[in-house]
Amino acid sequence: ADKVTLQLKWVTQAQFAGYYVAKAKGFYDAEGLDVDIKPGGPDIAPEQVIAGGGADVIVDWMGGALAAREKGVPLVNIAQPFKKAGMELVCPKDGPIKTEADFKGHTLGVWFFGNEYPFYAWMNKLGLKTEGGPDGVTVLKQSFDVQPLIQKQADCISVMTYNEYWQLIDAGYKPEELTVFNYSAMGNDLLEDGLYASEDKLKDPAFEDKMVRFVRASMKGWKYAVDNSDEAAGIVMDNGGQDENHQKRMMGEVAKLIDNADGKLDPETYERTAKALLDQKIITKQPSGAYTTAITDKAIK
Amino acid sequence: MSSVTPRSWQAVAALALLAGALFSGPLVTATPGYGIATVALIFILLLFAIQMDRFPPAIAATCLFIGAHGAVWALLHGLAGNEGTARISFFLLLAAAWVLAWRCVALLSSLRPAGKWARTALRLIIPAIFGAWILILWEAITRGAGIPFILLPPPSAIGARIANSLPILAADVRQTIFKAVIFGYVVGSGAGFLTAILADRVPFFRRGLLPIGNMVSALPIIGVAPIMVMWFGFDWQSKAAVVIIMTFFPMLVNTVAGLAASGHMERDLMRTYASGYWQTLFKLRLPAAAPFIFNALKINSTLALIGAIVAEFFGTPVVGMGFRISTEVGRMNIDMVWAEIAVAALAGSVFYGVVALFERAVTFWHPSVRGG
Amino acid sequence: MTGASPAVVSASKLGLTFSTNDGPVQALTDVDLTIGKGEFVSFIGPSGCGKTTLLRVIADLEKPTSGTISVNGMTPEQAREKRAYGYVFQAAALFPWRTIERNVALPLEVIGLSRAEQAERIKRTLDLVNLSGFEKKYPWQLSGGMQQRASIARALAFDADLLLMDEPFGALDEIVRDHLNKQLLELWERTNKTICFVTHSIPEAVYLSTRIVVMSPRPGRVSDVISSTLPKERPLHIRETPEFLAIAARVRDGLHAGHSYED
Amino acid sequence: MTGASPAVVSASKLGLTFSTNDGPVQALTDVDLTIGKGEFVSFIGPSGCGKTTLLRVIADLEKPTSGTISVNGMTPEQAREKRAYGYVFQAAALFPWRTIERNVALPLEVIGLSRAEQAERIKRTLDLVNLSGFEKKYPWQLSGGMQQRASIARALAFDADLLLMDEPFGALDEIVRDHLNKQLLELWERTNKTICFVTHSIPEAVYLSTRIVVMSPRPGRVSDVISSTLPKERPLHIRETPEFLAIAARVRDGLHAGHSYED
Amino acid sequence: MDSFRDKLIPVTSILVGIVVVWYVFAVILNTPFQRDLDRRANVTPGVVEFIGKTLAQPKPTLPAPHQVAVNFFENTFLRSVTSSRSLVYNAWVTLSSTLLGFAFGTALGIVIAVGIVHVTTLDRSLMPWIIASQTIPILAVAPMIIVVLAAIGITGLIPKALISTYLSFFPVAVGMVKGLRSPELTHLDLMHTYNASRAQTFWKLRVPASVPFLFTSMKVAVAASLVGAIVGELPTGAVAGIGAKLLAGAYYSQTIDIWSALVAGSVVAALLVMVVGIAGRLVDRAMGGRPA
Ligand SMILES: Nc1ncnc2c1ncn2[C@@H]1O[C@H](COP(=O)(O)OP(=O)(O)OP(=O)(O)O)[C@@H](O)[C@H]1O
Ligand SMILES: Nc1ncnc2c1ncn2[C@@H]1O[C@H](COP(=O)(O)OP(=O)(O)OP(=O)(O)O)[C@@H](O)[C@H]1O
Ligand SMILES: Cc1ncc(C[n+]2csc(CCO)c2C)c(N)n1
Ligand SMILES: [Mg+2]
Ligand SMILES: [Mg+2]
Repeated sequence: ADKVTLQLKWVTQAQFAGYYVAKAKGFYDAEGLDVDIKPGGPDIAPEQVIAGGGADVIVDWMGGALAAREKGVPLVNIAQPFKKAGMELVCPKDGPIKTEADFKGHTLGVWFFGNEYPFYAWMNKLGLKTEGGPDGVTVLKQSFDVQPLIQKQADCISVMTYNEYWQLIDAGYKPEELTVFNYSAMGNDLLEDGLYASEDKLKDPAFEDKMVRFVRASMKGWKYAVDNSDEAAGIVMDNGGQDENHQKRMMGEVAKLIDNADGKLDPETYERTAKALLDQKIITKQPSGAYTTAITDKAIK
Repeated sequence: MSSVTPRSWQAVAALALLAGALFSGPLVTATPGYGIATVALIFILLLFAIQMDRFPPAIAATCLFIGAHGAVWALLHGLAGNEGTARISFFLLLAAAWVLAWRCVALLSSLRPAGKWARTALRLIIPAIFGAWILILWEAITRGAGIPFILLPPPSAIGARIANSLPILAADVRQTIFKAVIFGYVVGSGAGFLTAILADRVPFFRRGLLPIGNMVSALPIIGVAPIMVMWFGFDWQSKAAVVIIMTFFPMLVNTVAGLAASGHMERDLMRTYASGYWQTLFKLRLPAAAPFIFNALKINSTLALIGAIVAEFFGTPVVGMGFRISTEVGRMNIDMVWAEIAVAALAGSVFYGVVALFERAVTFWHPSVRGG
Repeated sequence: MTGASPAVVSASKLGLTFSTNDGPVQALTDVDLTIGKGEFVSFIGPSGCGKTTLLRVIADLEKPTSGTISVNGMTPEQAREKRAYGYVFQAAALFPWRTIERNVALPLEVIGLSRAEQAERIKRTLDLVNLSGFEKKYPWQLSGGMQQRASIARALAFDADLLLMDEPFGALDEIVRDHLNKQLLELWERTNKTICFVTHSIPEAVYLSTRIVVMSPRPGRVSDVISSTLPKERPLHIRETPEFLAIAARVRDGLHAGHSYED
Repeated sequence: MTGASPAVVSASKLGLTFSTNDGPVQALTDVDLTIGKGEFVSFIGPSGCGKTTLLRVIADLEKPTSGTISVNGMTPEQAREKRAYGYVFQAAALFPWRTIERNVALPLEVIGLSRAEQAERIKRTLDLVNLSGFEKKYPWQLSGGMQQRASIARALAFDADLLLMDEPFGALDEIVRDHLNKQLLELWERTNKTICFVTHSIPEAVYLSTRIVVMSPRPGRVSDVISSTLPKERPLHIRETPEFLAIAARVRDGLHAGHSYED
Repeated sequence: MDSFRDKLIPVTSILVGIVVVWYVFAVILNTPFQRDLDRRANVTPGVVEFIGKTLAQPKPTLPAPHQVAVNFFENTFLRSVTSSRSLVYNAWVTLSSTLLGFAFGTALGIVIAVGIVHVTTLDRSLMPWIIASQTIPILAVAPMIIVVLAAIGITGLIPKALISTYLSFFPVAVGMVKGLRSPELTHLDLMHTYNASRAQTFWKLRVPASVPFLFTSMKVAVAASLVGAIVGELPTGAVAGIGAKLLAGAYYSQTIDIWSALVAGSVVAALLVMVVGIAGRLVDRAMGGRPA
């Protein structure tokens, strides 16, 4: 079988269930692939891993991928399993922030490490300065948990619909006690989990074919996971996921982002993402060739 | 007495590398012509190198210095526009130049100049050359082999980034070093020291506190940092708390060992004066412990920096060296990451150097300082 | 024996056994000794016979394993805490991080003298041992004999009523030694101190002492105690008088008896 | 002077100045000295006059700042590299982590003797200095004099042709000292070693030496060189002969001249 | 065993003290969140009930000692040691790379110290760069190291151990430079008179003289090595080990898990430091060390 190494962007969790399912259910085998799934972590940059030759394909957010492309690692989006973004900003209702107009002078928790672009794009749109002071907002680099809200260190914090949000619920907040600013709902979302491979390698037809098979099997995995979410969560647990209940819930939420599981990139969202990145000078020129629909076209007929 | 060593091995090695380079063809795939000048330059200097033992070391070292660095400059200069296409001969020439620079450093370290200034200059020049070559090799390899920028940028790019980002770097240094590191270092080292004294003074604590002090030793930053952020907020106080925990243990262990280091006869002498605990401590045991205590201060000077930076990976205001590093990694601005690392290394070295100077002044009597 | 004066040191059936990795070492056995106030007692005996150990027991630096000992009517520990004695160690034991003058100042700092008084005592005692001019040097910059003199100066500066001196003049030449002997005698007469003095030189012992304790080794014990019949006033040339030579001969005999080789 | 035999040590206009925190110290000036093969030369002089420094220069432990010196016709460094001499330091300098026998074995290990030969030499030299039975003890379990004897044993075990001894018998009593003096003389006669010997004892210097170098301080220099007229065969009682006493008197005069206080 | 009993009472009483303080802080720190909860739930419990609740939160700011103890006990003794949830298993994973890294680190530190003490060129040129190397924040470069090593085919235990090595060689190098230079000058002179080779002076004099410095440094190094092993677990996918437990705990705010992993780490650390300490004392004893 052909070997493929997949580097995830985060630790093993239902966020990546499709790949684990495809592997566990033998979808990869069926395509003649031997896939090695490498979990990520807070300080793994999949872009570096692929640049160093440690992976054939990575799960990445578009911001990071385009930035890396401009820095000489020619990443190409070959599929986009997540159609919608899962990131949102939540604020407790008993706090000072109820609407966008209340942000001024308050502290907001933001994830960095490449996840801060949607936030800055949004603030830009609102015309709010992010250097603190009474006329702007104070930005706190948030750890990847919900403590800043519980400790009242921030007035709002970033969460993923499929993960940290539920930790708040677990911590005793009721959904009706939280104000939610969902980036997708506001139209401020940037593309999240997509599959990226190296442009150079894609020129090789054999590799391209391998990717076609990989994407096909992966999307099949996603479809299965969406349809059998409890079983999928179980598979994630078998691969080192934590907290079964939580994974089940996560799978349910992730399913909402997957949509129809065709993995096709929506060019409109792509353009919006690229523009937002340009506006924030994360990248300096309009990217070209940063995505291809060839793979998904061949994979999903 | 050059009669003992026939010729320096470096010259022989350089010659061999050069021959290898000549046989393995052009330096880069793109422009085959480039490099002849470099080869010639190295070759001439090699002749010098071989004859070198005839010259006074100072002159030979100067020749080598100019030669090796001139050659490598030519090598790097020719690389512009040809990144990633260097061939084996390029690296052989690079190695040849390196070996000559090595010889240069060896010659320089054998010099024993009479003047105070010359000695000071040498003390600075030798590590500088050594360091310069780390950077040169890094530059030549990253650019020559075309290592992806986001894996490891060449030093020239990092230098440019430092020059362009001075205000940001300054703000980060202020946040991380002048607030978290210094406070944490002083309090952490102080606490380790006082705990050691307490344990020494009260046998009950000695038996009870030391095993528990050992447990503090490995509280991993990654485990502790989130907790500290929880307790002390996301600003510098929580980073200082992490630094305190990290620096506490080396000081505790070293002070305890140092307090046992004074001689028996000296302790007996203080007993004959019916000297109290504190007098014996200050007049005998602490001075005798000074080499150990300075050991801890030196180790802590680097630990404190690592601790503060790493702690900033967890929850910070949007300024600070650790914040910048983790953020810029996400933005693929690896040059900025290395710019911060370079600043950290510089700050750490200065910090360490200051501690080492104090050590020399305070423990001038210790054989390790007196005798070399 | 100057039985009338109160006993400064009084030992009875004193014994001390060190336990070492290869068995116990009897450093002292059955030592009975009383030293009165104002006496000058020399200890003499072959190397390893327990002289240093005995001095250390008096100074509470070593605990006896049998017998009893009192110093100034107290336990050695209490006496030490009252700063009853000054001690000159067999090796100089100077602190390398202190200059000579700061080394001499050490005990004075411990007992809390004023700066001025410290300075005065430092000057006086360094003069006495002929080290003026070396105040600012560090110990390793001094010759062996100079280091030893500095340590004597340190003990004299301490100025206790009981002086325990362990071969203080071992590393000094005859002339410095004569000089210091005279100085010590003068000091003793002037201040009525009690002095316990370990030496290897028979003439020195006879010249200085009111009593000479001869010790012998394995196990360490007192083999003879010789009271001097010399007058308190002792010019150097007393060392050629028959009386002097007679005492010296007796000491030498005692010493010989303690040695294993007779040749 | 035994001018005919080849010079083992030959110094001319030798000088050494230490620079210290408070100014330079002239430890040696203008020392001219030739020591022939098989000589036994004693150095005597007031404390701090440069005896140790001179020995250290010969041993290449200190570099002279002026003048020249050769040892066995070579530079001191070359001589040291040829292991031309054994050295007894003024302080015992035993390694605290080695037992006495391992301390004596140290130089033997360095020159790479077989275990058996090491054992033989250790036994012989420890016997010589009367330390049998203490082989397995650590230095701190020994008395001061015993430590010094161990260090003498260590130098003797090394068995070089030139022996540099810095007050080796300083901490020993008269009887051990006499014993070791005799042993040393015997060894010297038997092996035709050259010996440089620092001492503070005038009789010891006269008894042992073929020549006595009297030194005086500030600046350290040679003030007198006295050749002994005593025969090579020297029983202990030679020390009462008029010839002996005459030499001793001359040494004493030289010594007095070097001292500042005449009383 | 006597010394063991000597220690037992002080250690336990200090531990009891810590536990008491810990409870007090647990109540204090958990109070604000509990009050929020109660307010939102519209209940007003009595003092005792309230304190009880602060000590029984599922994700407390500061878990109460008994919560940690229960978690620790369950994860240590009630799980099969091969389960990835067993603390014993995770501690073993961390311990193995700690020990490997510590061995490398100690060896490297000694080699560097020996080089610095013996080769002037190294003394002059290397030290500043070693210092500089230590100021590089390990968490920032660890991922790159792991990537590079993975690219050349090195994975598994070694990359983690190398990070431990990186952190642990430095204390040893610094301490050993000091220690190897600490012999008395007369002792060096003595070896000089024998024209002892550098190797002989090294083995017979410098090494024994450096022993107190070595063991002190090794205590610090073994602790640093453990920290390195834990750090190294993160960028290697955090699949197993104490670091992985910490990380997983942190992501889900499972503070009790974090604390019991911390306790496990501390226990391992204390044991390692103690083992080094005992080894040091045995060596000292074997070298005729004089009891204090
Ligand atoms: N390392 C040093 N630095 C500075 N001065 C020194 C050093 N070593 C010795 N001296 C000085 O050199 C002089 C000669 O010292 P040396 O040790 O040779 O005397 P010595 O004749 O051996 O005396 P002693 O009989 O007391 O041992 C002394 O004044 C001493 O202070
Ligand atoms: N700490 C110790 N442990 C074990 N044995 C010891 C210790 N100190 C001394 N001894 C032994 O006790 C005996 C007496 O030693 P002490 O130092 O009292 O002799 P000394 O009479 O002072 O000899 P010297 O004239 O050589 O200084 C010696 O045999 C010595 O080996
Ligand atoms: C390196 C990295 N950090 C954070 C996120 C954002 N994110 C996505 S899921 C999640 C929390 C766990 O579900 C977070 C924080 C990311 N994608 N990559
Ligand atoms: Mg003694
Ligand atoms: Mg001397």
